[in-house]
Amino acid sequence: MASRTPVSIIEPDGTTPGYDHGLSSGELLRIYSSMVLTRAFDDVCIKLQRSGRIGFSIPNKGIEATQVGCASALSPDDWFFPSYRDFGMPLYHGVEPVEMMNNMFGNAQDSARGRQMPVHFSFVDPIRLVSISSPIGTQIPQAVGAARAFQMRGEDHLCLASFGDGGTSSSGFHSALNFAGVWKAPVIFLCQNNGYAISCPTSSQTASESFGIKGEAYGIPGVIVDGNDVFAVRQAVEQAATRARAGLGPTLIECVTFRMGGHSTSDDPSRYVPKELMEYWAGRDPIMIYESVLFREGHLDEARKTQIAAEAEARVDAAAKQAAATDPPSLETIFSDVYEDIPQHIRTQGEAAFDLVARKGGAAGGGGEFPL
Amino acid sequence: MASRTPVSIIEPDGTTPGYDHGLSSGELLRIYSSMVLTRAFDDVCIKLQRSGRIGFSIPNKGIEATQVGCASALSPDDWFFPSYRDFGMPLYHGVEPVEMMNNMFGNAQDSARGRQMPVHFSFVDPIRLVSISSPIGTQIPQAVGAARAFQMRGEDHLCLASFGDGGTSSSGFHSALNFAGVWKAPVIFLCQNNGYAISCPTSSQTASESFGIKGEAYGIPGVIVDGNDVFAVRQAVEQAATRARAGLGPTLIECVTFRMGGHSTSDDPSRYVPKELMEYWAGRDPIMIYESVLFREGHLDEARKTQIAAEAEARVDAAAKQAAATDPPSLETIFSDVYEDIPQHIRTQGEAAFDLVARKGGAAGGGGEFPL
Amino acid sequence: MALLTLLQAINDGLRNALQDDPSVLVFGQDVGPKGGVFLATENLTSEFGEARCFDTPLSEDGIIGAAIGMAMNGLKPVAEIQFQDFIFPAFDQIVSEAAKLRYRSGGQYTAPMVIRTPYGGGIRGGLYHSQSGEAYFCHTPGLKVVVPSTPHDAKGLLMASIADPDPVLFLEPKALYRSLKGEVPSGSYSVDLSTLRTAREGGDVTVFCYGAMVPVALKAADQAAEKGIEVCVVDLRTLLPLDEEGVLDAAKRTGRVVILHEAPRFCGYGAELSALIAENAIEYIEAPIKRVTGFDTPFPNTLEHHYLPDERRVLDAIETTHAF
Amino acid sequence: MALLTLLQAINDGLRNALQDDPSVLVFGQDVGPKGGVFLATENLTSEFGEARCFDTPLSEDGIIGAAIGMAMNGLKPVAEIQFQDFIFPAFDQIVSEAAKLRYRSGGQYTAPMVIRTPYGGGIRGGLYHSQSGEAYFCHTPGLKVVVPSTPHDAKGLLMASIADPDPVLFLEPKALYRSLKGEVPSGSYSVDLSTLRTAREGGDVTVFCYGAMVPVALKAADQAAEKGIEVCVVDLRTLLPLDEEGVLDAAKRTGRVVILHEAPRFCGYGAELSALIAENAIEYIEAPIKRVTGFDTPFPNTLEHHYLPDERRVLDAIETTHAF
Ligand SMILES: Cc1ncc(C[n+]2csc(CCOP(=O)(O)OP(=O)(O)O)c2C)c(N)n1
Ligand SMILES: Cc1ncc(C[n+]2csc(CCOP(=O)(O)OP(=O)(O)O)c2C)c(N)n1
Ligand SMILES: [Mg+2]
Ligand SMILES: [Mg+2]
Repeated sequence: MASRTPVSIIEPDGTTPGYDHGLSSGELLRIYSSMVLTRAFDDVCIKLQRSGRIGFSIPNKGIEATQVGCASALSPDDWFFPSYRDFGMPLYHGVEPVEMMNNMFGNAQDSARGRQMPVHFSFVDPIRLVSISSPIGTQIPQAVGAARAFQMRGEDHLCLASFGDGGTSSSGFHSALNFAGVWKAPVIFLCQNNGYAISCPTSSQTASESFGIKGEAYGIPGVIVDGNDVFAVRQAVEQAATRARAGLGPTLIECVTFRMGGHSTSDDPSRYVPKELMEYWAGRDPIMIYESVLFREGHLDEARKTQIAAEAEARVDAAAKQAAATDPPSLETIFSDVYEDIPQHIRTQGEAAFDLVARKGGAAGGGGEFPL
Repeated sequence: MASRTPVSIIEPDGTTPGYDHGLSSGELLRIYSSMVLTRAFDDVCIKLQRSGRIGFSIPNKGIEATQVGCASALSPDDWFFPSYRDFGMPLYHGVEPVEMMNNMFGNAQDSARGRQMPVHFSFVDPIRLVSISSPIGTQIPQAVGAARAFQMRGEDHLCLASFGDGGTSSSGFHSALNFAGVWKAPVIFLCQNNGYAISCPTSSQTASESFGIKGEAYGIPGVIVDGNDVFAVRQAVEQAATRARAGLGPTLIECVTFRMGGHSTSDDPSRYVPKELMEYWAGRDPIMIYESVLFREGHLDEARKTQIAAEAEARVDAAAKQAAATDPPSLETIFSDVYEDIPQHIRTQGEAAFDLVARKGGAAGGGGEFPL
Repeated sequence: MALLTLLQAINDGLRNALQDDPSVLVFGQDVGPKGGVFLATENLTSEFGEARCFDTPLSEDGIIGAAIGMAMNGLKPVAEIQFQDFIFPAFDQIVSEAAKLRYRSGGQYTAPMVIRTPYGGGIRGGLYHSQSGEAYFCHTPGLKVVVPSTPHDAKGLLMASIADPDPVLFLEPKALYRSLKGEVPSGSYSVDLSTLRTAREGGDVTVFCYGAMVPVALKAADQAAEKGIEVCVVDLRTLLPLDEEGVLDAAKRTGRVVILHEAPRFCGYGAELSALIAENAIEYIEAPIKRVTGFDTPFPNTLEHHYLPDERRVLDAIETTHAF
Repeated sequence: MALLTLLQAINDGLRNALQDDPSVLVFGQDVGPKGGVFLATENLTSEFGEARCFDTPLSEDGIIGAAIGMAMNGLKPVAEIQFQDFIFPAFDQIVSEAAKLRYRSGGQYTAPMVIRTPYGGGIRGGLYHSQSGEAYFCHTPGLKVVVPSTPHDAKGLLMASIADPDPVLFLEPKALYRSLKGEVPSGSYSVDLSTLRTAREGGDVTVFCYGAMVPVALKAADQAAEKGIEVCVVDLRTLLPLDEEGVLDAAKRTGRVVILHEAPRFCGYGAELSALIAENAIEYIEAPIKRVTGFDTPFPNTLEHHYLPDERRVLDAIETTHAF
């Protein structure tokens, strides 16, 4: 059964009693830089939205340890079925900020060709980060199916399905965990319990004593960890990955963390999040917690810290500039990729649209504010 | 947490150590007669199907204790959201066999006006037995909603949602238990684990150690009982009902039992049920188990037993005769009850149909065999 | 009468319903303290308490499943689905259960309930916050489907839907939530279901539309009028059961028909309108029955203004139809 | 060539696909040892092993969700949904996911998969074992929808669907499973998607139909011929993407059209056919475009033979259309 209190590793003084991270300085700093880069990316996106340059973003602050800790325990050959809030996963694995910015701007270079809203990334290289879908829960059983493919071919890879506390209420969560249990599929279910589903606190989501315990219903081990402790997350994911690769089946990991901002740029959390809760979690900043280790072990000092922050900011700024300067997608992109080949009826509709533009000019650029 | 071995009460010698049923002879025999009547109803339906008089039935044998034990612990003011296999519930509460037979024949007297397949009952009197739906799992959240209505009005009633082992895999199971947990709704979830979902054994359904344990995922107590022991079922349902009426919320009860026949009259279980399993459960006949108590306590003797069986058979036979002699529903029934008032477009379609019959005669009576 | 946005009119309609009838309940994701992501349920929790207006878990299946049970047992649920795009996990509950309960129980059980949900484009919501799924539901006997296009109708149709004995899917054109204001009576009133509204008279071409496409049609009609073409704009308001007689009359009067909706063309709602006319009034029709619709592709994000029918496209269709 | 039932042809098609391509998997409820409730997958588990043909938990959402993931990652899932009526819990996965994955990922991820499911009436299955839900799916860009009506086409279309790079909903007319036999080549072959078949030539009236309604149309056509009316019967075979040119040609050739399906009329698939013709070939049309369909009610049980279109109704429509 899942332990009832979240496992944490990093003590306030930066020690990690009983835990040997076994990581080189370079590896430790890669994790750190990814967390910092994630925060910078988040920051810049929120500013871009505030200044009207992009339509929407999803605050990520406070959850960097969960995302990067998890990503760092997986291999680039594993498949990620992420949530829209998982900026840290692609960034850790070397996706360039500009590729993500292209999506934030929905421009012609966006891998999704400007068809999806911002924060709906899709990558195949350097990692398989499966095109993010908006409907909550749908991608969890897909991760199980993809994992079954690895299993059938006798491959050593696994799938990560990442979702929020709210996501556990979805049908997809239920069918995914149930199928994975029966199939002993190599999949890790990462539940990011960040306290809220938009404005709904966990108490309105479920009466279960934790999210980790939900594994019991499917014969799947459940683990609960401190999601602001990058080592705790990393360790849990590593152990789950070892289990999965050994053919022992899936694991459910609950990361207890907190969304240090609105649900999205359209949301005002002060309407519903008690101030004290915000303050409590502000004192548990995952980057600060991790810094205490790095400082203590001598991998980081103030100068290097400032440098890493500045580099991150510069990379993200440059990415934003480049993405902003890139053209929007061409009209043709509306009509392609519906099927492998464009069927006649869609071709006809496209030609009529081009013809109308030629005869009467293009459509007026739309406004419209996103509410959530 | 749910106990891992099913609770049973009745010993092989008919004693019930530590359990005081507190029931009068009349009450005990009402339970018994209902079980016998249920089996007779099942028997006759299967024969009617074999002889081509009705299209379909659902074998019920072996599950009488679960259904009648449960029904006997509830009041006629509670609402039943049953499964298609729950013949024992309406029969215990005084629904006349002929009313059920009208449904088996789909005749003009059928409360569902011949619109549904056999075994899809609907009653409002003497109990609320909510019109059975074929899709598995859909009615479970409905029971929670109806229970919430009782809760809002401060009424003392509860809802029973009854479903099979297969039903636990459905989306409805997940959302229902989750909502009920959060709402502390007065609802009892009765999972009839009869070993199979059509041909799929429980091992292909879930990897969880039991069905009762699934309550953990929703903060709902789970109870596992011997479903062939009418007192064990009755006790569990009584306790759950007391909890629910006291505002303490829902309970999940797993009744471990066995389907002593095919999934339906269209199914051949010898294709997939191991013989030994069938034999094991044949030795655990719920009616026999209960008889051991009644004989021991002197409520039943051979003569009375024969008489009860004969009466049950006679009632069911008479019901079948009456139902068979009743006309099919009129053509009008196709077009009514879609909405409270018949909208113009449906009225027009109906008139055209009547007109065509007048001009060219009726449609040829259909054949068609039901496969499952 | 107050001048309200469509969103305010809906909020007002919900408030009136909650006041009038203690069995009315409002619930869904974020509809409680937050007041809904669009603020349609703003202040209802504080005014009526958590028992009457509350949040649910993130499960559309659960929301609608529970609503059906409530409706059976004497409550009047008004459930919100945050975006119509997210209604599909509840598709089974709506199509197999709510819509069929009365029929399959011979009227013993019924599910009088309302499902409110914002639909359509105009907020740069991409594939999953922009869809117009009405056709998926209008093929379902037992369901009613309503789409308002003005603040007045939004409140009146909503209150009529809440009073209706059958399940109603109430589709709210999110593009119009705040973009137009109109006079809205205070207090309770209803606008009859299944009666269309002639939004503009005109003898040359008839445009059938609903929801967010009504203002688009009206603008195109104004532009057409400048070119001497008089356009009749019909706002259907209730898509199922449809005011078929009204549709046929309006089609016959001009003999030239343009059908307008945001959803993809193929098997869209417009197909039914066209087929209805081709089956019952083809003798009156003097030009091809044109459809101006979203493309048969998913809904794009950056280029949504090209995807959504606009005056340009509607006017072009009106002119072609008129010149035929 | 063997004389097979439609059901045997499907079983044979699955067997060929499993033999040809090791990435093909067959799964669903009861498809393993039992061989499916209709026996479409009979013996496949014993022939190919449990890894290739197996049972799943009772969750359509899980079946289709997992199939999508398999398809993304190199397998070729052929999932069975036991009855089309039970597909709705998977509606979200089909409509929001399988159909949109290629588009939303710019082609980086795709879901080439087949969902097989029996549809339609004729087995006294009542509300929930008789429905024809094709219109719910045909409004979904990104999906293909196929319906065979002969054993030959059933195998060929199924094999083409399995080879197709896009997700295909393969609707099997359960009424025809065992009711007719036909020549079926052994070994692998495919019948092109999106090409209709002219099942019978005739110059007076064109009947469009598919699946289980094809034999009904052919019988009605025979009866019409006795009265001197020559009917062209078009079996659409693929409903999405539709062979629109073929439809328009067939409509133009006679100028008189009857559309036939089991599903309810309102917003049914027939509406699209009618609208397509009314938009692109109205000049050729000489009579109202008639639809013969199921009624706009749920599917009844005892009276299903009155609900389902039969020769009587089709012939009546042919005569009316011809006489107009
Ligand atoms: C099926 C579905 N219903 C509703 C929504 C609207 N919605 C978007 S995000 C969200 C909350 C998700 O909460 P959680 O799973 O906890 O993830 P978090 O945003 O906290 O990371 C909701 C309700 C949706 N996207 N999909
Ligand atoms: C959503 C759905 N999927 C599939 C079916 C077909 N089906 C009918 S009964 C059944 C098995 C149900 O098993 P279980 O829940 O264990 O109940 P039991 O029949 O054993 O009482 C299945 C798969 C259905 N009715 N509904
Ligand atoms: Mg959350
Ligand atoms: Mg069972």
